[in-house]
Amino acid sequence: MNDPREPALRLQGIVKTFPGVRALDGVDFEVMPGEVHALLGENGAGKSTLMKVLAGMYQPDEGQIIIAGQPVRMTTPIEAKAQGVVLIHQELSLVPEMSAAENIYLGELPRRSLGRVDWKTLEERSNAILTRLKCKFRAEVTVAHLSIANQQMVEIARALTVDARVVVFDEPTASLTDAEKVVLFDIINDLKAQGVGIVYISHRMDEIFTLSDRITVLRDGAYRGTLTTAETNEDEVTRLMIGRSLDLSRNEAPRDFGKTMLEVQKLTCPGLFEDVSFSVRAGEVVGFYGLVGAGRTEIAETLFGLRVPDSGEIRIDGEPVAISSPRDAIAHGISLVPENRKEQGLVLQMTCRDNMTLPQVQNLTTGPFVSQSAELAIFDQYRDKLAIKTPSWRQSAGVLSGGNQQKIVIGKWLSMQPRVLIVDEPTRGIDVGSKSEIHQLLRDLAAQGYAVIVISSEMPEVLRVSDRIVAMYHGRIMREFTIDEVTEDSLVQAISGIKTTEAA
Amino acid sequence: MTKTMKLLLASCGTFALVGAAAADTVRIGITQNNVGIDSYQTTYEQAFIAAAEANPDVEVIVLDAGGDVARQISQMQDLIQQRVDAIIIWPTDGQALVPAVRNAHREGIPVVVTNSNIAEAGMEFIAAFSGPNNIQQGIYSAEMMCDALGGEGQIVQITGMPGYTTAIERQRGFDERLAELCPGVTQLDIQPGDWNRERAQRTMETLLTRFDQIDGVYSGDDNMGVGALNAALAAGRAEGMVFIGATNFAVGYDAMGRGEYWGSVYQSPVDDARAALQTALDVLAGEDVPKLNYFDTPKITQENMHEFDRPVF
Amino acid sequence: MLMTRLKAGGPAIAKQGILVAFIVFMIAFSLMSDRFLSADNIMSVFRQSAIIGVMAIGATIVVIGGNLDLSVGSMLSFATVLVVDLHDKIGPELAIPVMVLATLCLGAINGFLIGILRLNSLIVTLGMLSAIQGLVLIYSGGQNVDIVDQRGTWFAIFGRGAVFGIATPIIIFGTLALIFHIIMTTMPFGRRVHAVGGNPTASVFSGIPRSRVVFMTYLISALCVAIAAIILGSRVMGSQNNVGQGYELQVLAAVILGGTSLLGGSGSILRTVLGVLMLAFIQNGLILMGQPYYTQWLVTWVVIIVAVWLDVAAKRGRLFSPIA
Amino acid sequence: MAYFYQNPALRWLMRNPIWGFVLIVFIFFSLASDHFFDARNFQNILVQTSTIGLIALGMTLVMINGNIDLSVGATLALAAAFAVDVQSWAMFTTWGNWQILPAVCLALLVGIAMGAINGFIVWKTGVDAFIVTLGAMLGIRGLVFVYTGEQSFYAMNFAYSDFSALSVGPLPVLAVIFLLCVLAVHWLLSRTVHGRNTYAVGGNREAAVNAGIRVGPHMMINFMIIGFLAALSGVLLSTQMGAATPNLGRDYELWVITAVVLGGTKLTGGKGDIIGTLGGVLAIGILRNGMNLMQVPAFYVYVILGSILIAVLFLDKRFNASTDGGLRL
Repeated sequence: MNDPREPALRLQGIVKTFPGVRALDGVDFEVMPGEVHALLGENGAGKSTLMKVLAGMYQPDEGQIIIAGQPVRMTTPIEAKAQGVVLIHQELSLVPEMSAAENIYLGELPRRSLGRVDWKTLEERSNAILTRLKCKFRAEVTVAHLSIANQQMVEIARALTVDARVVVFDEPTASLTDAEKVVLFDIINDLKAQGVGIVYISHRMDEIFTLSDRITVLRDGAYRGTLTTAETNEDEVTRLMIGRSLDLSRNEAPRDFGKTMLEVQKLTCPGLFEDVSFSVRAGEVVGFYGLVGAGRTEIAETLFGLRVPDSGEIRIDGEPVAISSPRDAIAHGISLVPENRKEQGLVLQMTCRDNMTLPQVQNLTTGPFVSQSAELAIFDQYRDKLAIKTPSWRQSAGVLSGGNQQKIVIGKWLSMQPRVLIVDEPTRGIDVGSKSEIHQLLRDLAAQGYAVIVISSEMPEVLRVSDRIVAMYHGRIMREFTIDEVTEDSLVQAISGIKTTEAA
Repeated sequence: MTKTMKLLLASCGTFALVGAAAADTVRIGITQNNVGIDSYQTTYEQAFIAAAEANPDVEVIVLDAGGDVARQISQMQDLIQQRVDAIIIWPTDGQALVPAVRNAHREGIPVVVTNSNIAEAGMEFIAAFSGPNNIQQGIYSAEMMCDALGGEGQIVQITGMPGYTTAIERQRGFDERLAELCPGVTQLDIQPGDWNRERAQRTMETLLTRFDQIDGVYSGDDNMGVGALNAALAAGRAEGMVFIGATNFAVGYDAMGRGEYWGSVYQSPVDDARAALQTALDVLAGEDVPKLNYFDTPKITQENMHEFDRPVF
Repeated sequence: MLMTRLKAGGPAIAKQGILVAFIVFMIAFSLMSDRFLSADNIMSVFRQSAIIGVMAIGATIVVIGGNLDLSVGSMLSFATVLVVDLHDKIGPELAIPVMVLATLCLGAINGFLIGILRLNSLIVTLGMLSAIQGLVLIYSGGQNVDIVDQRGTWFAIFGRGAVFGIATPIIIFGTLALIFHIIMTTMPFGRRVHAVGGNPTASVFSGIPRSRVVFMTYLISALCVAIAAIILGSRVMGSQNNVGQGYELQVLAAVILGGTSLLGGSGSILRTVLGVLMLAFIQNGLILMGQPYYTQWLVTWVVIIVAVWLDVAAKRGRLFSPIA
Repeated sequence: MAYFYQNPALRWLMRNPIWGFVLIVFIFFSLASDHFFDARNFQNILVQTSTIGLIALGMTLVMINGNIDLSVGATLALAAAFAVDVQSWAMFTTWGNWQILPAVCLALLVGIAMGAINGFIVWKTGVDAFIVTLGAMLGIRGLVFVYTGEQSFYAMNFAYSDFSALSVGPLPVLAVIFLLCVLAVHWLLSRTVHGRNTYAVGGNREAAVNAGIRVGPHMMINFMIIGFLAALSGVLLSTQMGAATPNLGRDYELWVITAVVLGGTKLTGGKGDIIGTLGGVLAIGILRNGMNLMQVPAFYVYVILGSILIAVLFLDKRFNASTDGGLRL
């Protein structure tokens, strides 16, 4: 099995169609033992489908899966696991009310007679795995009480319960801190050293270039080529992925700000954020940068009337305002594009048009009826403005790609003509092509005089769109930078809680 | 714990009814079938309580099974638990209460069955039965139907809630008597009306569509009978149709007065309740009480209705 | 095998599972009974289904809003007893508004507990089912209520009257169905109910007053119950305390048959009307065929499961559930 | 307050508020009624609770699975009818008291079969269990009426109804059976692989599927367990009556769900346990028994039980404050 010339896993000519869609169109992919093979592609390029084929969740219509030289058929995840193929999901698939140990061995709890669970073995083995992962919690703890990052660790621990031939990591770092990432990379390197083949899926170029040996790119469900990491660069990969090269520059737009639109004074919400003061001017993009849980989203939610602050003042256009509901916020010209599109941004089974006009539907009326023409006018306007790709306004929002979904949400709030637009994680889970479009869009909005707040956990994004950057750590604002003075080092220090008296 | 307060308040109201038991009073527990399902049972309950209050030597515990056999068994257990002197039971089901009655019998608590009788197997465990003869009522209705139709015709029957003793007994009495007395009368269909006027009305509407000629309707009680009458009136087919019911309700009495309703069986819940209490007291007094104490439930028709008071329910 | 792959072409029929089932039943019944398709019978079924139908309109709106209302049966008992009892005490012109207000109050309690306090609707309305039944009995003392002057009162028009030869209950049912269909499909309120039922979180993030919308759905449900009670009270000219017992299940069955998803966010009042009529025709057809009445339950069992199954199958594009 | 959170008994009570409620009504009725605090009354309560209680055990499993079963009342009636009727089948007349055995076995099998039908439909069609069992609730009741022809059956053999009067030590045999089932289902849920998978399927179905748990058969087994327990409950109830009536068990599903929810099981699945369910059924049993003893009029009992259900739901929401940290949705 460890013959270095025999791939641990090979996919040949995989075809998978869904009603109306050819999701995979003859894809070839292989991973050698002891290799980290990155899989790249925009959202909708077919990565997830390919992974589900790998994990036995989908059956390919055509093509072969070859493991250690033998063609195999895997019809369930458990069969895939028996073949040594383990998938670590992007979205956590844990059972919150069960212990970490039970989650690690979910579906394969060690048994004693009469179908009893062998708790002793279960906990010994689980704790051994958690120790190997350098986790600081015990296997007996209930998963619901763990932080997101620790839950991710439980997810990873699952893969280590079997002698895996191939481990697939699907966006494993999405919710990890830098320190946790280091641990994860150590584990991946460990596995690699043991001769396990690793499939690594990520949007983050830096990670891919740090970790991988080879990179395979998919586009539109088709295989676009495999590159050796050491012999390529981000530009080439991006070009392969989106068919053109990408602008990686920092924001250098001319700065010409209007009056202060939003001013926040000593806003406090105990346990979430404290003593937060900042302001945003018309035409300005202020980036909020920090780790997950630093309190940025909570500030946005407070400004949008979804939380009640303990103390502090919010001024719009110089006037102090009381905001106790999203309706108040909307009335004062504040709009929020939330962090989680599917849960907070869209009603997935509603049409694109209906989603877009939702906040103002009661105003788009002729007599008591919703005016179809007024709705369509708005939809058409923002579909064109934001270049939303949808066959028709009747399309339900759930079937669109992530990028187009995000544009619907942005369009929804732009159509409200806000004075202050807050965008939380604008490009989370969105492919590279759409990402730069959205960045450009945010810049354009500022140029049109909107006051924009962008909350992001990605440094390149913050650097690309912001005029000013607010660095947060543990619910407090550590520092504010203008785009000219900020450096990557000082930013990292600020969000890690390291106090610096002066910009480097 | 505001709910506990509510509970306290609710129970305080009933405490007064129990009062402090003096040494020489008798305590009688009653578990009824389903108070509130129709006025008969409610009026019965009120009459029973009134009768008990009129007698200073009697203290009663009034329970309602809500139509649920299992709950009635629980209530029997609870009454035995309280060591009442006698239990009056209006069985939700004649068969299913036999063991519970037997338990009370074994504990030495005399049981009086009221309104609808217990099954044959339980007869040896009861002190007495007091109530109307439901089979006889069915027979009366059959006789009236026969009379009214002159021995020839096509009828439909609307029965009470399926599975309940009263409904079954009345139907049995009616069916058997009709067959033997008037072979010329055919029953086109039998459908349940669940003791519910609206449901009876709906069923009758469909029956009217189904059959071009309906000469008579027998309903398990007047409540349903009036529902059937409503349907026939609305369809313009009430003329010449004979409506016969049982348990004469005020609405049935009034319809009779208007000449729309032919006849029914007069059964007074007040008599029913008083008879039950009296039977229990007689049993406790050690008198020799016959096993079956039927109180009179005469036929009531348009001709003789002036001899009866308008029912209060 | 016919349906294992419901890809192109298939869904169009399967999506109308209820319609297909409806037509199949109509044909079957009309073959087995020559009366079934007579104008009289159809009118009679329409008239009979008005009460359940009016209630089902309100229930559909509650379900589209992502909740359930099991208290409608008790509430119907409450409203009918109240309006009939008050009819002779204060006259119909006062009895109707008083009853409607009182019923709306019950709806408001549901709405407050579920919309504002966000308690689980199944359990709350289950509790209300019991509590309201108690209230009715306490109010009436367990006695039936009757309208004495059944001929003279104009109250008769709602249940017994007719306009241009069409029975008033049918007109009320039809009008309400149309009005609420228009509200749900073309007015801002309808859009908001769909949004709240489809994704409550996203609705709040869109500035929709979620609590108020849910509250309103329960008020509408109570209003529909009150209207159903007027028809019922007028039709029967009296009421028992348990008159609405079990209606909640028939109403729910009709809503489900109409293809409204219990998850909320989708559903249609016109299809609910179809569900109501279907149940009524099954009941009617089986009686016309001389079947014992309980066969309708067996038939309903099969029909509900098959209709919903086809609906679900059409949405996922395959007949059998993919879960192992 | 600090003490409050440290005391393990109180902390346990915070997690199981229903037992606090049981304690309160217990004390209340002990003080308010002369007949309540009495060993015989406790026996009564246990017997009375066993009917709803047995089904509630199964309902806990089904609801932790994220499903629901509305058909239990009808299943109970069907099983009771079989248990009583089969005894009198001609082929068993020579069996003496042993004729009860095939009758009970058949009744239990019928219960399992009804559960299997529900479970199979849920599994294969993917239709929501609420809808599937709502249909079954009507349909199985129809079967009961077809089978019984609207009549009650009664057991000729008094040995059958004598069974319910037996005692094991101080406990009536029905209570013993109930308590044994409580222990068995508790053990099943907390100690066995199937039990743990029950939480997994309800807590995160997709994760369970991905982990190779065969969710369909798993749910079907739980439906069969509740079918079995409903049938057992029906058999035991019929021994108390020596008979079976076609209307038996109407509305039981509502009380069972009420008890299970009072016990802290979530309708959304993934959460709940037998200890809570036991508290839930005892709460209802004690309330009913106590209100009978105190003669609370039946009309008020409806209002009180309904209000308590809503109140407990409200308190539960208060105590187990959600984890969204003050986000006002």
